[in-house]
Amino acid sequence: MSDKEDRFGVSRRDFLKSAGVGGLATAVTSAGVTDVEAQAGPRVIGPGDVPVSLTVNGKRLELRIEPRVTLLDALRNRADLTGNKRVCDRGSCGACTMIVDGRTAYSCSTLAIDVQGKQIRTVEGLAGANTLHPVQQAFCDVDALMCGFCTPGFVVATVALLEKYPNATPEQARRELDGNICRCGTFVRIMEAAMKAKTVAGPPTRQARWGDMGVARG
Amino acid sequence: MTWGWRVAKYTWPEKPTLLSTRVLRLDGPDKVAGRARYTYDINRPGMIYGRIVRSPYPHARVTSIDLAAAQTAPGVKAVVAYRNPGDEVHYQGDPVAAVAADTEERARDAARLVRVRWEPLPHVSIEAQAMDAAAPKWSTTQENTRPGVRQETGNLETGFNDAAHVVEQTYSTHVITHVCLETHGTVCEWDGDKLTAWVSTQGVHQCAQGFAQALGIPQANVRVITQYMGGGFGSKFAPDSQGIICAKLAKLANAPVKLMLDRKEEHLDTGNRPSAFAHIRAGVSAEGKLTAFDGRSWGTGGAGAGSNFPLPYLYQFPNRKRVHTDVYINAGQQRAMRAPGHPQGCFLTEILMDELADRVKIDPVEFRIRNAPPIAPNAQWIKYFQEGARRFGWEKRHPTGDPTPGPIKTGMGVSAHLWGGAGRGSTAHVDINPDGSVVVKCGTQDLGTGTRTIVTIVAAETLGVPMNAITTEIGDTQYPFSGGSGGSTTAASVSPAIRVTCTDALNQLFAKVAPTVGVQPDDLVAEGGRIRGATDASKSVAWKDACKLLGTEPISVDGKWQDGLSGAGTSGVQFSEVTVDIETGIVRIKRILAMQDCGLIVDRLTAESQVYGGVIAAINFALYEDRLLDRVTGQMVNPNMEFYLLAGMSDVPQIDVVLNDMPERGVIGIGEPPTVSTASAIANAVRNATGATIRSLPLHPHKVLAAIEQQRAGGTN
Amino acid sequence: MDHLTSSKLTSGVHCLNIRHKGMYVTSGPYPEELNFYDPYDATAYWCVETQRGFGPDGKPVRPDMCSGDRECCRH
Amino acid sequence: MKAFAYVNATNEREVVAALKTDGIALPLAGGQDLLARMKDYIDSPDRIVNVKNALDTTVTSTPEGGLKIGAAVKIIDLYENQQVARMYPALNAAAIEIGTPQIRHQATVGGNINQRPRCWYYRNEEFVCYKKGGSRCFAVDGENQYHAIFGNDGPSHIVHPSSLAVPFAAYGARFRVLGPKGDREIAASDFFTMPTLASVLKENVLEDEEILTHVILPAPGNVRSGHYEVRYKASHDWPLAFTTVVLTMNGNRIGSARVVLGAVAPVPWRSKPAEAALAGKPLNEDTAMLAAEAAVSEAKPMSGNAYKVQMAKTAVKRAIMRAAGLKTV
Repeated sequence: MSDKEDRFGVSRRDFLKSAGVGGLATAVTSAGVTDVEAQAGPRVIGPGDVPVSLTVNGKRLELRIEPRVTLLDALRNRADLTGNKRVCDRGSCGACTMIVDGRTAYSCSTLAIDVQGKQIRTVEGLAGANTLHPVQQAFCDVDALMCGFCTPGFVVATVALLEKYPNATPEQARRELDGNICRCGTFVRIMEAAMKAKTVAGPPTRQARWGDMGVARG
Repeated sequence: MTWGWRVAKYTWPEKPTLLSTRVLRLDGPDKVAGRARYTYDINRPGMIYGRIVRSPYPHARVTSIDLAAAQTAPGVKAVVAYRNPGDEVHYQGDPVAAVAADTEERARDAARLVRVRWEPLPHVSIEAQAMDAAAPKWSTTQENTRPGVRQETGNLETGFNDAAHVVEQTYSTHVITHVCLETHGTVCEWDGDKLTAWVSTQGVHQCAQGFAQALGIPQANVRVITQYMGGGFGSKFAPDSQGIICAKLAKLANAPVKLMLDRKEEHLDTGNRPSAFAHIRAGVSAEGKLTAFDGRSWGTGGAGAGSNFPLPYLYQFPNRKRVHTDVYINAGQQRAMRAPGHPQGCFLTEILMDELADRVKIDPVEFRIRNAPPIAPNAQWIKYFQEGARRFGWEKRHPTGDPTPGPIKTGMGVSAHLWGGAGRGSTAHVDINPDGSVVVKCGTQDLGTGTRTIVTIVAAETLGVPMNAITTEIGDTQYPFSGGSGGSTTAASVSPAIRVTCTDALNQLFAKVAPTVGVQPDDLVAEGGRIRGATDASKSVAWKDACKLLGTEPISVDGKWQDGLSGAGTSGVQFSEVTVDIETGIVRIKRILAMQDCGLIVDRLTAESQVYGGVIAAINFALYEDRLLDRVTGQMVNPNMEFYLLAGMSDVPQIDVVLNDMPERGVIGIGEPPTVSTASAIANAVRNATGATIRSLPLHPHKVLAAIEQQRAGGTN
Repeated sequence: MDHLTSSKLTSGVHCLNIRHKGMYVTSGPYPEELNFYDPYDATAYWCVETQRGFGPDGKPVRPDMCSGDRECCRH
Repeated sequence: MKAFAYVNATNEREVVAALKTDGIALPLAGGQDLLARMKDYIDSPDRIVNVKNALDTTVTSTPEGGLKIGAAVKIIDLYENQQVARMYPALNAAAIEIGTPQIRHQATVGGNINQRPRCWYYRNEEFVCYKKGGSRCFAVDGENQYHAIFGNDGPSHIVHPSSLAVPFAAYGARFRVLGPKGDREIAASDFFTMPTLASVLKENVLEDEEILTHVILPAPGNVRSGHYEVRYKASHDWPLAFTTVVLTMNGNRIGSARVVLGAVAPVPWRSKPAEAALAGKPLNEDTAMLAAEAAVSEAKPMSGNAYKVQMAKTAVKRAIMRAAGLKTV
C-alpha cells in the first residue's frame, strides 16, 4: 500500500495499528492472554487463493479465489456469468442483485466464500431454454428497460418480490424494488411489468409482439 | 451540404404497418436474460485488468512518480506513468499513472503501490469564490473567469418603461454528474498493429478515430465494437484518457486489458452538467406581456471548461440584454449532458415566469400562452398548454399558497421546452440474399434508446417483410459510417438512411421480378411478405420466391441519409403536481403530465420510454442529485451512489405521456427534450403549494424550509 | 475531420485537433432555433491527441485557447 | 480491498479467540457496512472472522417476559417476527426503514448497532479525520448538512448511524457482550459513547476482542410507543432525523416517558427536556407539540444543518402522535 504521507499528506500508519474498530467488535492488536479457553479453533485460510465451491443456478462451481473476492466478482470475472452488473459496487444500486437461499442480496456486498452451500440464483438462471421467465417476459412486453444495465438486477428483484408476494400490491412492489436504481428512468414501466407478471395466466397485453406483421396501433 | 433538396421517391408510407406502432424492443430478451454483453462483460482469453492512479488533490504539481513497487507487485503485467514530474493536475481524479495485473483485486493493490509525490497548490472550488479577484487560481497559467460577449436586442430602457411590474432576483442550478450505470471503460486487444476495442461509447466510428489519432496508428487498424452500452447521456463520445491508457497497457502487457472505471472515478472524471447562476431583472406590462429582461449569468464547467446556456429561454422578451461569464474551478470538466444548457436556461426562466405571472395576477398557463412564440409545426406550446391544462385538471389549481390546513400542501406547476433533434449524414448497407434473408448494416449504436429496433422497423416496413426476417447489424466500425448518438440526432439520421437504402434495394428486386410477376417495376409494391402489383394484387410472388430469382448474386446496396424523411425542432410542455410537508420541507411528486412531439414516431413504445426516462432524470435533477465538493479541501464528498442521491421506485410518481404524432414532419429525435422542463414544473408546483419561492436547485428540504421561513417573516419571497 | 462541419470552429484559425460532440454527431440544422433564444455555446471541447479537455501542453482545450501560438497547435 | 485471511467461526468463543491476532482482525456479519469500508480502504484488516455461523440467529422469550434477540438475527427476520411487532411496535417500525430489501436480507441486528458512521468525510479515504487517526473533524468547516445538531462539543460531529439503537435505547434494552474476560451486560443507553479525544476512534464501549452477542429487551409493560422517521427520499436513504418514544401510561395520562432521537447526535440522543415535558400530561397533539419544542430547545446546529432542528422537532411530535394513535399529517 502506498504510504499515506505521499497520498494525503497525513500519516495513517499509527492509526492503522490502532483503529480497527468495527463490525461487531473492536480490533485486536495485543498479544495478551485471554480468559477464553484456548482451543484449536477454526482454521485460518487465505489471504491467497483458496478453494471456494458455489451452487449457482443449480450447478456446482469450483473456484480458487482469494477470500476477499465478492460473489459478484467471482461470477463475473471467474465464471463468465456477466448477467448481473457491477454499478455502484457498494450496495446502493441493486444491479448486482442475486437471490441467495430465497432472498435477494447485493452480490457486490457479499463475499463468495461466505455463500458456500447456499443456493445462488442469478439472472442467467431464470429463463428456460426457449422461454423467458414470466417476469422477464413482462419486462419485454411493457418496455420496462432501456439501456438494460440495471435490468438484470431489477428482474431478479421482481422475481423475488413475486415469489414472496404472488399477489403483490403496488405498495409491496414499491418497497421490495426500492433497493434498485435505474438511470434511464424505466421505473414506471418496471412497476407495470411487476403488476403484469403477477397475473401471467391472464390475457396477453396490448398488441405489441416481435416480428409479426400487422401490429395494431397503440 | 445536402439539405435543401428533396428526392421525391423517398417518402414515408402513408399507411404504415409497423411505423408509429408499439413494437417491442428487439434486444429486450437478451437484456432481461442477462445474455447481452456490454463492454463491462467482455471477457477475452488471457485478459488482464487495468487500473488508473489519480490525483487525490484538486490542484497540485507532481513532484515524482515511483513505479518500482508496483512493477514488482504480484500479478502485475504493465505499469505506465501518464504524467511527468512538474506536471500540474487540475482536479481530484486527474489521471497520473496506471497498472495492469492478472486480477482486478491485484490491479487495485498495485495501483496503491505507485508512489506519487505531490506539491499541493491552492485550489478554488466555489463559483462565487472563484470570481473574487483575490481568489486562488484554478491553474498556475490561467484566469478563473472568462467574460462573455454582451448580447442585446431591442431597447432595455423602453422595455422597463413599459413594465408595470419588475422582478429582480438571483436564480441558480447545481452541478450534477451523468452517473452512467455502466461506467466509462474499454477492453483493448492488439493483434500485431491492429487494435480491437470494445468501448462503452455513444459513437463507435468516432472512437475509432480517437484511438487512431491519439495512438498514432491508421484508423483502418482500429475496430471499435459496442453491441450494448449502459448509458452515456452525452458523456461517451471518445476513448478518453482511460481508453488510451487501456490500449497502451494492452500493448505493453501483450494481453487484452479490461479497464472499467469505478464509481468514484466516474463521478470525478467523466463529465458533468455545469452549474448556472443568473441575476435577472425582468419587466412585465399590466396586460401581462413580457417587456424587458436584463440578465447577468455565470456558471462553472469545472477546470477550464465553459458553462453557457440559453437565457432567456423560449418566451419572448422583446427587449433583452445578457452577459455570461464562464467560471473555472478545480473540478472535473463538464461534458454534454442530456440537452446541454437547456435544463439550466429553462429553470432560470420558468421560475421567473411564475413570479411575473403572480405580479400581474394572471394564471401561469394563460401568462405563458400570452408570451409564447406563435404556434408552428415545431412550436406547439400554445396547443399543449391548453390541452395539457385540460387533461391535468389545471382548473383545480389554487392561487399561490395552498390555503388548506395541516402540514401537507399541494401545488401544481407548468413549464415548456424545445430541442432541435435534426439528423443528417448516416450511411447504411443492405443485402437481400437469394434465400430471402436480409442483412441491414449500419455503424450506429444503441444506447438503450431503441436504435437497433428502429433500424429493423424501418427495414421491415420498407421491404414489406416481418421484422424477424431482418438481421440488423450495428455497433461496430465494420459497418457503414454513422454519427455518434448525441443531440437526439440518431433516429433522424439513421431512419432515413435505412429507408433510402432499403428502397433502392427493393427497386432492384422489383426490376428482377417484374417480368415474372407480369407487372412493371414501378407498379410493384412489397407488403405482407409478398411482392405484388399495386393495382392488381392477384399478380404477386412470395418474398422468398422473388429472392430466388436473384440466382447466385445478392442485391447489395449502399445508401445514405437524404433530406425529406427527417425534420427538426420539437416542443413540449409538462405539468406537475407535488405535495410539500411544510414541517419537514420534504417534497413528494404526485404526478407529471408530459406533452411532447417528435415528428413521425418510429416506435411508439420506445419513444414513450424516452419521455418517461427524461422526466425521471429531471426529477433527480430537481430533488436529489448534487455533486458536492468540500468547501475547504475541494474534494468531492459524495462520489458514490449512497450520498449522490437518485430516485428509487418509491420516489417516482404517476407519469402520463402524451405523444403528438406528426408524420408529415419526418423523424425527429426525442432523447433530450423531455428532460428539459420537468424540474421547472416541479419547482413551480412547490411554489404554488407553499407560497414560498425556491430559486435554486436542488429543492433540498433545507432550502424549502428556509424559503417558507422567509415568506412567513414577510420577506421578499 | 473537416472543421467546416463545426460552426464553432474556423478552418485555419483553430487547432485541427480540437473536438467537440457536435463534430461527432450527424446533426442537421435547426434554423428556427434562434427564434426561441439567443445564440450561446454550451460546448465541452477536447483534444484528439490527448483524448482529454487538456492539450499536450496541459492547458485547457477551448476555441479561444486553441487558436494561438501554443506549441501543440496544428493549424 | 486489501487481501485478508479468513476464519469461519462456528460459536461465540471461536469468534473471540479468532479475533486475537498480531494484525488487525474484524468480525464480519452481514457485511453491508464492513465490506464497503474495506473497499474504500477505511479499514484494511488482516483477518476477517465470519460470525454469521457463530452468533445466535434467534429471537426467544425471556423469563422476565421480554425478548432476547441474537446478534446475528437478520433485519428482515426482526421485522417479520410477530412477537417483536406485537410487543415492540416501534422496533418493528424502525426495522423496515433500514436500507433496502437486499440490505435487510443480509444485515444483522449486531451489525446495525455496531456499524461505523456514515459521515462522508469518514467514508472517503482522502479525509483523514479524527475517526481515522487524524486531527480534524472536516465537518466543522465543511459540508455538515447531515451532521449532528446535539452533542456538538466535538471532537467529532458524526450522527450515529444505527436505526435500531434508538428504539433499543427507548425500550430500555440491554446488550450482552462476550470477550476474553467473559461476558457482561450493558444498558443500551450506556453502550454508545460520546466522542472524546481518547474515545473518538470508536462509537461504543466494546473492548478489544469483545463482541456483541445479544440484545435483551425487558417486558414492555403498560407502554405506548411510537416511531417516526424523516427521510429525504422515500426509497433507500438515510434518515435526516427520527425518534422513538416509549410512554408508560398512568390511566389517561403519561406517567413517564423515554424520548430518543436518532440521526441528530454522535449517540442515540435521549431528550430529558422532552421526557419532562411529557410526564403527567394527557396524551394528545398539544402535549406532543410542547414535548417537540422541548426536545430541540438545547439543539446546537452546525453552520449548515439548522434545518435538521425543525426535522427533529417534527419527528418527536409525530412519534408521540403515533404513540397516541393520532394521524401525523
